[in-house]
Amino acid sequence: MGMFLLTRAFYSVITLWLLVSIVFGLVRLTGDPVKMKAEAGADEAYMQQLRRDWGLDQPVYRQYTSFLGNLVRGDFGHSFTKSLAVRTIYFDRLPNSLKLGLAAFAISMLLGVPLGMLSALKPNTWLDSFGKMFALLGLSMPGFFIGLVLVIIFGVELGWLPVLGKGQSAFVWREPFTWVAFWFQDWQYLAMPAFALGWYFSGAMLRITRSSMLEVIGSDYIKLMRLKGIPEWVVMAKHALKNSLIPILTLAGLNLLVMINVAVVVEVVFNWPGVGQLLYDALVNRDFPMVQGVVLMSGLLIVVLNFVIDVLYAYTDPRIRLSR
Amino acid sequence: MPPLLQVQDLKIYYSGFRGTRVVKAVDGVSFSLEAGETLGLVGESGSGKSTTCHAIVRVLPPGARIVGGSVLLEGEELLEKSPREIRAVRGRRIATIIQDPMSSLDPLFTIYDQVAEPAYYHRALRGRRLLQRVQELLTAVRIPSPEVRMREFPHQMSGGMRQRIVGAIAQAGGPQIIIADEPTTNLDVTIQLQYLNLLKDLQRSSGVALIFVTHNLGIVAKMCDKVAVMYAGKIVEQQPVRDLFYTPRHPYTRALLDSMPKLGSKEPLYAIPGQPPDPAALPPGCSFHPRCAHALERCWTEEPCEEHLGDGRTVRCWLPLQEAKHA
Amino acid sequence: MRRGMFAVVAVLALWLVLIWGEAATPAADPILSGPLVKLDIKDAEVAAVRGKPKGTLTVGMHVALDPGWLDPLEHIPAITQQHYDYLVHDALIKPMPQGELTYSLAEHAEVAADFTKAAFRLRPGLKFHDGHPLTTADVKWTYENYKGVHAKTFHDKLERIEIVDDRTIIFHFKGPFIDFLDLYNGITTGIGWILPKHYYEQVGRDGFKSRPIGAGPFKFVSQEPGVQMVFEAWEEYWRRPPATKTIMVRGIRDLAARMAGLQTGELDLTYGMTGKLLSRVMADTKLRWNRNFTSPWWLVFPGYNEPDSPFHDKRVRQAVSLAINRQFLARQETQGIGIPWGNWISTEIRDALRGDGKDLPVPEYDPEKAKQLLAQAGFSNGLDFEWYVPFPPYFDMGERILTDLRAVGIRSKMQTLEGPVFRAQVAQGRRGYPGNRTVVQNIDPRPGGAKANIGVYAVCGSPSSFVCEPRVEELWAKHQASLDLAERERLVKEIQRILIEEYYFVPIYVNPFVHAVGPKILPEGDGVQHYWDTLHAPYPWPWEVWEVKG
Amino acid sequence: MATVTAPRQSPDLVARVVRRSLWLMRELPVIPLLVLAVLTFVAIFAPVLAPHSELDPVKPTKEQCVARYEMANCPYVDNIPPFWLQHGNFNVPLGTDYLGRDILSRLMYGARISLVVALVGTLAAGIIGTWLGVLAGYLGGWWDQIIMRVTDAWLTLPSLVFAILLSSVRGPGLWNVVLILMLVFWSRYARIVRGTVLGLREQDFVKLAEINGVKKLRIIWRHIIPNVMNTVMVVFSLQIGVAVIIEASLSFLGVGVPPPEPSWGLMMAQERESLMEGRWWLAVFPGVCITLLVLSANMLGDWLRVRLDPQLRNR
Repeated sequence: MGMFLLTRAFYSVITLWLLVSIVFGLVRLTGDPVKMKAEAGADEAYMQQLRRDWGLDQPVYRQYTSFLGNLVRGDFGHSFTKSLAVRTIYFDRLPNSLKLGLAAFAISMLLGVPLGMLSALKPNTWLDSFGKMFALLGLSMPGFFIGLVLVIIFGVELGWLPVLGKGQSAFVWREPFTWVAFWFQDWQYLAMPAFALGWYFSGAMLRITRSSMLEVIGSDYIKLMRLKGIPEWVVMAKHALKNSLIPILTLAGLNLLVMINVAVVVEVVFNWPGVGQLLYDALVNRDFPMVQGVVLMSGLLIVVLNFVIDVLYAYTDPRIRLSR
Repeated sequence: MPPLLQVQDLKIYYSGFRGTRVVKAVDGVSFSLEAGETLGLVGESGSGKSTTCHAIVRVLPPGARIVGGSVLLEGEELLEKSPREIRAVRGRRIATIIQDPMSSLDPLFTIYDQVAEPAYYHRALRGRRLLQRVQELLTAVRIPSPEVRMREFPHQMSGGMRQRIVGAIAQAGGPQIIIADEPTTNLDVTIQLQYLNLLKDLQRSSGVALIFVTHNLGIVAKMCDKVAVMYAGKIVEQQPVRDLFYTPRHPYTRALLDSMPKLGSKEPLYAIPGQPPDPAALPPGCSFHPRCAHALERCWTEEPCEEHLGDGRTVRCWLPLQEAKHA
Repeated sequence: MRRGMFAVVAVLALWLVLIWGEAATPAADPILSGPLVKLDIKDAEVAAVRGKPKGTLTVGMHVALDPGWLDPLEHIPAITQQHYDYLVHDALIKPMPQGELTYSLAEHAEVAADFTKAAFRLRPGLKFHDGHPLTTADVKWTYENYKGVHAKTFHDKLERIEIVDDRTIIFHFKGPFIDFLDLYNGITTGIGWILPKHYYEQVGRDGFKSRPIGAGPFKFVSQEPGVQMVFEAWEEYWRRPPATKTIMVRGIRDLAARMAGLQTGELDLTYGMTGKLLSRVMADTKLRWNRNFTSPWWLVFPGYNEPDSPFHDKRVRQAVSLAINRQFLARQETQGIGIPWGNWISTEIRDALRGDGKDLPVPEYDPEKAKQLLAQAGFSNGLDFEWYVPFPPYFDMGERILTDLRAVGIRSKMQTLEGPVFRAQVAQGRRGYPGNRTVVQNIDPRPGGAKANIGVYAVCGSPSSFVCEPRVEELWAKHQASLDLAERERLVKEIQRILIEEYYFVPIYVNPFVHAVGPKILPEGDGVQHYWDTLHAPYPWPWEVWEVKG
Repeated sequence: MATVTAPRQSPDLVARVVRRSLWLMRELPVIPLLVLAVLTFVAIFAPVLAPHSELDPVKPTKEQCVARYEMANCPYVDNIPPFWLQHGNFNVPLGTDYLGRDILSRLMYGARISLVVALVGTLAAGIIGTWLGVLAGYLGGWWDQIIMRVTDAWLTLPSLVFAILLSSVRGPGLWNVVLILMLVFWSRYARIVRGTVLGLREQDFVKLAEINGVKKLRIIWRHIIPNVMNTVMVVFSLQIGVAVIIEASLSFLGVGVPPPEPSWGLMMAQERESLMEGRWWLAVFPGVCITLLVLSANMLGDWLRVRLDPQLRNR
């Protein structure tokens, strides 16, 4: 197993390095970021000074190496438009995204997994058709469309739910008393964006649950379990679930990360001040250090998660755990 | 006293999603089984053998429905039992061994877990006694050093060992009947033999009845007391094993016997002409007529009835072979 | 009755004394020797009665909030930053409702007649939010450490800074610095806003941006970068204690969301309400709204002077102007309150020509003539240009104009850019737009007189030059050389006339930057409009006068 | 017991054709195919079918002008509701937008944009990704390592984020969106195709060709490519829906197809504010179009997957 993990770790590092390089290259392709800071009447001297401040007067390879060096030290640079360290802004926004992401994740799991299991247990019934349609619709409707429809119905027509941002509660790192309260306040703001985001992912969860459950249920050992006369719920809860859990959890983990880090469209539609909106703002404002920072953080988390999944996989599956 | 197991006119149909396509997988199957007896169920793949077996304990794939008939276990109707009651039959009174030893054990649980389950649920054994029972069972199926091996996982076992463990699982609930669904198909020949001997020994010591599903007539000859031959969802012939081999009455049985390789013979093997029928599109009349050397005009249009020849022998043919001597 | 009379007389007397006292103070001792420029700087109104601040004002900004706005040392040229300058910081002199130049931290200012020296005397007893005294050392430090827009001009022209005492400071310049007060005047640049030297040096750039302090009427409380900032009244502010206890600024770019916030009472004040929802603002009886004319919209043709540009031909530029149905456009986009206008510089600006027919005619709408002109210019089948680039976020207006242009056969597609990107491209002038088949729609309420707009957009030497014409250059050179204010005015007006008559700039209508306030804002009724009295200001500063229901 | 079934006669041709087509109907996903066919038809023949121009306002009558603006002459009348609502009329069945343009015509031309972008983008991605996947899987070794590591890094970025990032490099424009889709999606093909090729490489017919000294390129062309086509088809059909959504999202966010082109996503973005005014249809119609298109593509994709490659799970 050691060898297996070592290879995976090595691959993860290579993947990260490639990701960093791709993002760095793409961002350099967009031209001189200093020009984005200038406005009508700004003189060349001012821009030269900015260029020096941000180290953009260096040759590209020097910029690249110092960029890598800074990343290793956890320094993502300074935002152009928000003037603070990218890291600071990212972590200020992260709790908002976590709140939305976790709520949407809960919705996607609570809807997707049980419905998927039911569909798998009763294939080709009306329940299965309903599940299929629910999943397909979720996967086929763009997030902003679901969002707008929700806003029309619950925000404008019925006036039940606010459509404006995340409410007053905020998570402030400097003030520990907000650390707990934040999660329990302003749920009315959370409801629509969480559902709009959750539906798409519950569709994906439903499908993967259904297909991996079907695969397991169709297997000989589940058949034998039944022939042994073990209560059905034991068969399902103990054997079928444990065996189909790996693909479900893998997808769930990835979904969670995507929901937290890059729920761009839904956060924009609902003015949710999370990481996704931060990324969108940064992109349309050509705030490239910020873009780099957010994209790399999400990439980093995904690579780390993939690695963790490999490790967990190795541990849960005795076939890998007990090999060398 | 009623026989241990009596299956009467059992019919199982598969239907497509909207009930559009009906496949008659099992169509009017009847047989009976006494305690300690071994019944062989023979036929090509797709002839409905496995479906029949699974229908007895009502474990059917989605889409399959039992549309008629009855299954009596010591006079009790199994088809009318509630799901809860039928579960108490499975493993406890009728155990099943299925085809593939490589995939019929859950890879994520230890051997102990899986062998213990039937004893836990059906015999209510707990703690030390459960442990003891599992050790006994594993010893009985000749697993070396069971106390060590039962802590291991399926992938650490050889194929033969896994199949013996499946046998142990079948024994664990102390059943009256064991249905063995082609238990040796995927094993090497030598291991096959060992395994069959083991099963025979177990049967002798516990007096359990066996339903032995196979397409290998050699195994039938060795293991069974009587044989039912299935073709396209129907039992076309049923006889005690000796009679079947010497006086087959149905042309299909005859053809099967002819296609067995014989020791020392240099003649080319006989092959049954044509393809096994597509269960979704069975020919009208006798299902076997397109491949039958003796087919009559009648065989094309009318289906033969089951003809009882006494002593539990039956045949389904318009023109049963008369005392045809088997070479 | 008699008692009432007596009271009136007493109040009158008190008022006279106050006036006398106010008038008496500016006649202070001169700082500089020698002849001085006659300055028109208004006096500050210091409140006699000190009330208690109460209530919360929630402001919905139409742009994402930038913590950098809290640091005037790195001032960008966007007027949005002044929103925060006026909250947290204070300047020696700054635009106020009384006039474009008004005394704030300084009580007296002088500029030598040869424009080589400027001197200020601070008010006595000034403090920062943390209680640390504000002295001329802070003024000097702010000047020397300023890095924002125009920093080079300030540093190049400076010879030395002389601190006479804690309250008196003299700037010595290497040569005449005619624009000094225009630029130092707490607007356009950040150098006039005085920062606490001791605190800034202690916490550094990032520390200051995340927790700034200053000498302004409101103390910074907290911020979520890009999302919201919270400020609290500083009762010791020298002019008066702010009337509002808490000001919360939230960044909400989406117009519909700002509208919803106003209607539910989550927001009390929003800007930029023109467009699809204006009629809804007007229809809502709970809301009060008003236009706040900033500046005219104008179109410009980067690269028009290159011979292969379709806009090289004056007739094509004229056809563009003729194709725009300004009346209908203003009706659709602003419910008819935008005023079709014939000049591209706002009439509030010094030396600007009026575009309502007095100085320059209102441009006419004549699509038939536009088609004829196009045909004469060789585009009888119409013409396609590459991009139409509207000022963000006025994309609907851009598409309306594009549709008008299509009707006469001038076709294109629209490039929607976010604020900073758009402004950055404009800043590069003609070089910001590759090719010469682009039309840019811009607006620039730039204080500092009409010369400021011309100097930025219409002369060859500017980094943001869109127009480069020998005739204009000649007049501009004369203007720059002249020290005679009347001649300068005449030259500036002549340049404006050329720019419009040659269709280098195509003006559209004066933008009514509509704001709306909710029911919480005092006083009731239309009295709220006095908050917008400051000249050239799209935003309603000073903030300390804002009153809300508690 | 055995009943006599119908006699075996040769059934007449008509009945057979009917039966056969009924069987096909059961098997084919009829509704999705129908929707796709209609949308494709509309997209191709939009200039003929559309009642009005998609870019120019509908010329109003004098009465309309007077009723709406109290003017005798106006260039257009905005925000006419659909025909079933008050003030609606059949000249503009689904009403007009804020610029007086016919919504039905814009939706029709919008189908063009969505389909062209999605099809061309996915196809180009498919060609590149398939080749890279085949090279990685068949040649193995360093080729495999390099291609797959790049693919992994590529797949780390969620597709929408990557698309937005690329769009800020390329700027808006229809063909830029196509390019972006190509650049984003090739990696998905590469990963899956490589897996299939690894299996194929071990198969006898490939081994046989290798033993007989057939050139590698020829093996790839004759044996590998035809055998991965099923997989590619399935991925292709499933990616189309995603591509449509990405295009709509980019346009919605203002970094995709530029105005005044009638992209569905853009139409929704432009009419967000109209929701507040109660004109829900302006944003809902394009949304329904997107959903219908993606839903049909996904259903077709599911059907293909079951048909062609049951092993391929949710990708």
